[in-house]
Amino acid sequence: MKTSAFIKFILVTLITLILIAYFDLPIIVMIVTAFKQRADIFTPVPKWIFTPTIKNFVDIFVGTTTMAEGTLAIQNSLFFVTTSTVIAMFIGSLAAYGFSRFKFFGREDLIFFVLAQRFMPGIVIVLPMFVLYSSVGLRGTALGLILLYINSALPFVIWMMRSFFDEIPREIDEAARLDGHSWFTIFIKFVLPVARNGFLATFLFSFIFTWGEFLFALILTTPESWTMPIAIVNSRVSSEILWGQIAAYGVISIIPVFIIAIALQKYLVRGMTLGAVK
Amino acid sequence: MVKVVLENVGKVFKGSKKAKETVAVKGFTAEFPSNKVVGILGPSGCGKTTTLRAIAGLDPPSEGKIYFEDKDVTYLPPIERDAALLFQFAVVYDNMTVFDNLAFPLMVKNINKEEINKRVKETAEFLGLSDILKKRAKGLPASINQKIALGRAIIRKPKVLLLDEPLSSLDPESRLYLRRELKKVIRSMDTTVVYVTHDQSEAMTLCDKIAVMNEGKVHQYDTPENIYLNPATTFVAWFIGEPGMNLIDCSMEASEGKYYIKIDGVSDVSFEVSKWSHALKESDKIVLGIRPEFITITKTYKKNSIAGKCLVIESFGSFALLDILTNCSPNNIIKVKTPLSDDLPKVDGDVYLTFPPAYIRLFDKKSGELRVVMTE
Amino acid sequence: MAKLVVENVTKKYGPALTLEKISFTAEEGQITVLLSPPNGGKTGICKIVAGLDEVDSGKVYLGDRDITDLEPKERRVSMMFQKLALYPNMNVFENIASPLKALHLPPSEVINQVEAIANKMKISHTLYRKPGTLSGGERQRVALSRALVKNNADLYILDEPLTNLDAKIRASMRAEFKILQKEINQTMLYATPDPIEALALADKLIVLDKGKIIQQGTPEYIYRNPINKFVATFVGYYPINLIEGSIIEKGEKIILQTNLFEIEISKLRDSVKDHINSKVTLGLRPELLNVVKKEPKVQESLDLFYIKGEVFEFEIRGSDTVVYVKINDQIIRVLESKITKYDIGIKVWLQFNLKDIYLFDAESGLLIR
Amino acid sequence: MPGKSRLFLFFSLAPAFAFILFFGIYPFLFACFYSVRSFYFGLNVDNVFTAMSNYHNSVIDPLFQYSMFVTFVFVIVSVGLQLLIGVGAAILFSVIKTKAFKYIQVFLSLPLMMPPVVTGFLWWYLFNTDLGIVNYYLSYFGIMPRNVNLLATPITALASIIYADVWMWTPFIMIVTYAAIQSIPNDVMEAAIVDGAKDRHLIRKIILPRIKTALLVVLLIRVIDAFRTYDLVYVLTGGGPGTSTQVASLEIYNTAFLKWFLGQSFAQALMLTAILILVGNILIYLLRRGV
Repeated sequence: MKTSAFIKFILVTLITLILIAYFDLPIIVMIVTAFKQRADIFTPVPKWIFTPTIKNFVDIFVGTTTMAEGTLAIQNSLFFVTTSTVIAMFIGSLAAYGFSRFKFFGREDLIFFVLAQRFMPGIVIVLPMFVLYSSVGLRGTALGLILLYINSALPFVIWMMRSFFDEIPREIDEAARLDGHSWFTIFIKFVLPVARNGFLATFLFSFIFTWGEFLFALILTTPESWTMPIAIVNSRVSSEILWGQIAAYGVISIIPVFIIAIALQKYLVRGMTLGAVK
Repeated sequence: MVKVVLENVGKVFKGSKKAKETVAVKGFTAEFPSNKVVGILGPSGCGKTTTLRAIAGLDPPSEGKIYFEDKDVTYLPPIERDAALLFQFAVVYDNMTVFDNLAFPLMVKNINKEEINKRVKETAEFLGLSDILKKRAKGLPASINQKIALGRAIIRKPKVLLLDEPLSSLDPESRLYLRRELKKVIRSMDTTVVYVTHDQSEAMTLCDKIAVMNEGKVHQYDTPENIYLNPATTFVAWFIGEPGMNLIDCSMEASEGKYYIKIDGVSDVSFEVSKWSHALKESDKIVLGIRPEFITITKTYKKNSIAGKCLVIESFGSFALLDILTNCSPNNIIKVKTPLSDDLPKVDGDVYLTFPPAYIRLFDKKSGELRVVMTE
Repeated sequence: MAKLVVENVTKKYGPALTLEKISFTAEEGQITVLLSPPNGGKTGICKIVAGLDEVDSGKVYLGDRDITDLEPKERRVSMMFQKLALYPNMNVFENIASPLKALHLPPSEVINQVEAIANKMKISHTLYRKPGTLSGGERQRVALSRALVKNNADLYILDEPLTNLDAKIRASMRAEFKILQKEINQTMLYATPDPIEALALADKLIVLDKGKIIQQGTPEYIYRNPINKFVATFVGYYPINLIEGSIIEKGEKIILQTNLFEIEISKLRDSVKDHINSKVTLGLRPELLNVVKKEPKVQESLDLFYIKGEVFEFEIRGSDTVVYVKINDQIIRVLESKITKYDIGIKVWLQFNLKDIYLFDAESGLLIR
Repeated sequence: MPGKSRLFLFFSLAPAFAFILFFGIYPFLFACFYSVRSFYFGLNVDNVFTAMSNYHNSVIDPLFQYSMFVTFVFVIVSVGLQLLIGVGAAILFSVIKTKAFKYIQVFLSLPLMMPPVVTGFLWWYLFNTDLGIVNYYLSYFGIMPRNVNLLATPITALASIIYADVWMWTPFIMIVTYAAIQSIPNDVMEAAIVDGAKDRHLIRKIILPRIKTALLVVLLIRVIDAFRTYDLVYVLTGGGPGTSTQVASLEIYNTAFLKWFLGQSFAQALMLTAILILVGNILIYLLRRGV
């Protein structure tokens, strides 16, 4: 019995290490590169020991190089993503609550219709919007992108929040109604606080997805409204590839996401499958 | 045919950030004789299932030893114990047919097809499952599911059969039939049965001996009759019976060389206990226990009776359950169970309760242990 | 406090359940108990009266007000839910205070009222804890307090308030509840699936099945005169035993013939005279049967019957024993108010009295006597 | 439903549906309408009804045909590998009964939390001939000469994309599958163990039949997302070398923004949508049948 436990321990450790190495080593390489000086990057043999520097980060923000738009892109991303996620959360939760608590004709079809939106190829939506935005002058504006981001977050928010609301016993609402509260009060004061964790998880997942969005931003933004992903892609055009700064960009863009991921462990599966698997 | 011996078995669940460390079972020592049915009875969370799982080998105990006959099995995996376990909610493998369900324990042992066929047929016949062997085991009624699970347990002729509330999730009708089925199985097999339940009627009906547990401790391990008549602790007294014993605070007084028990708060009622005074002397406080069905109730005063007022009458056709308000402590309501007659008191009417001494049990208040069985 | 009148209420709840023409009255200051097996329609009625579900047709009056189409908060009713529906994010105080806050009472008033009810229900010590940390019994009391704190209510609806409790605690809560009801003296509508609870608590009992009212009356009356086989089986400590048979006339005698036994029931001539030569169902209450182990000599009196059978199974319940006696493949339940053990398969005699038998029409199921 | 409740229901759903109607339905109808016209954006070409010719021209266009082929290869190989590795690892961790997975799952989830563009760049860097550690270590261990540019030949470029995609999405399948296995009632696993089942019986007879549904959901999500893949390919190879890794989304983008022929790009986008709907429905059908 002792030996089999030992073998098991070795086996588990081995597999765990291999998996972590496989999935996290590339990220570690990126982080390491972000702290390397130019000379340490351009070596034929990967250098693991070097003097770290934060010059790459400084360059992005202070703008001593061609990547002067860095600060702006970060600002844009934060603004677009936060605004659209907050609004989508509000609108989406409200709709999810309606779906969860009321039975009405055609409800199931409507819910399915909402889900179908999630799987619509982005290119089908963005090309017509490109034409429309061009004609009404919304192309390159914050408003145009935020509206589209709200829309693309909505199906996810509605499905996630509905699955959380469905878990809250209906009797809570009924009791509050008998106590004499209005529907809106019940939603805000009685139901949302109970779904607090789910709300937070949905918010953060929604944030992550919008944060990494590329296609819409690529087609609909102008340099003034570039988001982080677009700024990163466009930095490649310059004559010399600034690996260090790109890596620093990458590190900055994954920081919020990593914090969120660690905070969200419990909801990981649910967020990734729209609540289909808990 | 093995006896199961538990030696000082204890189980502690390690604490984590959220949950504190909990002691589920402590110092469980008992011998479960072979070919007998032993019950482990207690309220939910008392440690009975933990004990059963330790015997099955699913979670080894954190201390103590478990023997099957003379073999120490404390840390053996379930496969090597030859014990079968039936869960509260019948487990059927619902992606398989009933036949495959029954065959599963044999199939995993690589027994040849003919032998499997033969034994599945036998078992199905025995339990009355022959007609549905080819059906998929999904969506069958709970009672059939439990039969299938029972079939899976007995098909490999285990030495020890462990039952974890197998009947409690069934409706009364199927419970009756499955209980008979169980008895049939138990009688036809050479097996030691451990039956875990929170339902005292199941335990009293099925078991040769019962271990009553609460909060991880065994309070009494005895025959059903003794548990009902002479509960070893106040917990057993309260827990067994529907409703359980009335427990009333008393004190002992000496007068003219004789010893008497007096009920606190009631001045004129006393019982002579000189015969047992030595057993009671160490206790500063005594609890008198008496079952509701043994109390005599009258509308007129009788000597040595407790006066009270009838608060509630719950009538059940052939008998009634009365809540009588008295001056007794700690709980001033005494429950009385009496046959229905035209002579029943009215609600709010005055009544008098007489305790026949032969049915009085005296407990130590502090430890809760039984001290005296008053027999005349 | 007001009288509740439900008039011809009809409501379809999906394929499994439709409330059909429900009419009843809950008198002022009484407990009216709705009793039905699970999914029999009692929760639907509670919700309709509370205003959580709408009627398809029919009217609901409370006192002299027609409340059929009012919002729940306009009805002056209070309800306790089977699942308790405590607000998990609020502490006990906030839970109980919720109905008062909706009335926009001044804070000092809210505090006074909440503390008063908490004292009465013995939960003062839990006021600042979250419901999740309370025991089952305490949670029950909090829910009850929240329902009772609304003292402007005309009607208190309690939907299976004890169902989720442990059997041991349920029995003691039952008595406590009865005492409480006497004290507050309000109109109450109480739903339960448990006939024992219903018999113990009801001033008026309404028996429902599959969305229809089967019988209403006092508990004693319904117990003694069940209108049909369903009520006889359902309302009682144990289900009644039903035996198929027919009534025939042999010369002067009237005989009840079943495939288990034949008994003479000439004395019941008056009540059964319309049913001679027709099929009937005999009902025997388990608590009115006895098991005799020794063979009886001759029939001691004409009204006492002995039927031979064998013990199929028995079951000890508290201080009672349920004996299952098998006669010609039919199993008859007998409740004995003592603990007795039986050997399976031994011969016994079932003893019962002529005056204790029920007869139902086999087809319609209605009580003959 | 009483008036106030009806009103609340309306106001709860209205904003969300206003969005979905405008940003979901309008573009779709717009695309349908112009997919049958010779619609060039900003170019001086007559915008006239051309019936199905946009569709017809797309179908016979070897570039579009090839892009669909590449997309299918990508979806099948990539999702197939992800399933194999992901499910395998999840089962392994479940069977050896270790809590380790719970603790490392957050580290495993990092790749799929990263913005896809960053992932693309990261792998572009790692596959770089001169600086990337992939080439360095592969040649260090003698598997491949140092100076091979993996992203420069059609086969290795596609393989590199697939490799990056597998890296990114395998954790998703692993984590979901593991959760699905954990949600199998303990009773069932324990009953099987007490019945004497060995690991292979547990996997074949208990675990696999019970995670089928979850696997199908995962497959549905993955397949549809893989069909739409855009960003990773855009950054990693840009469709090259030549057009060898030009997946459908990229091809449609090029039709729109290189040729400015929006009419045809709509037709292509709608055909991609049709394929998605078809594949999605097949999977949903399997799901509903409760395989």
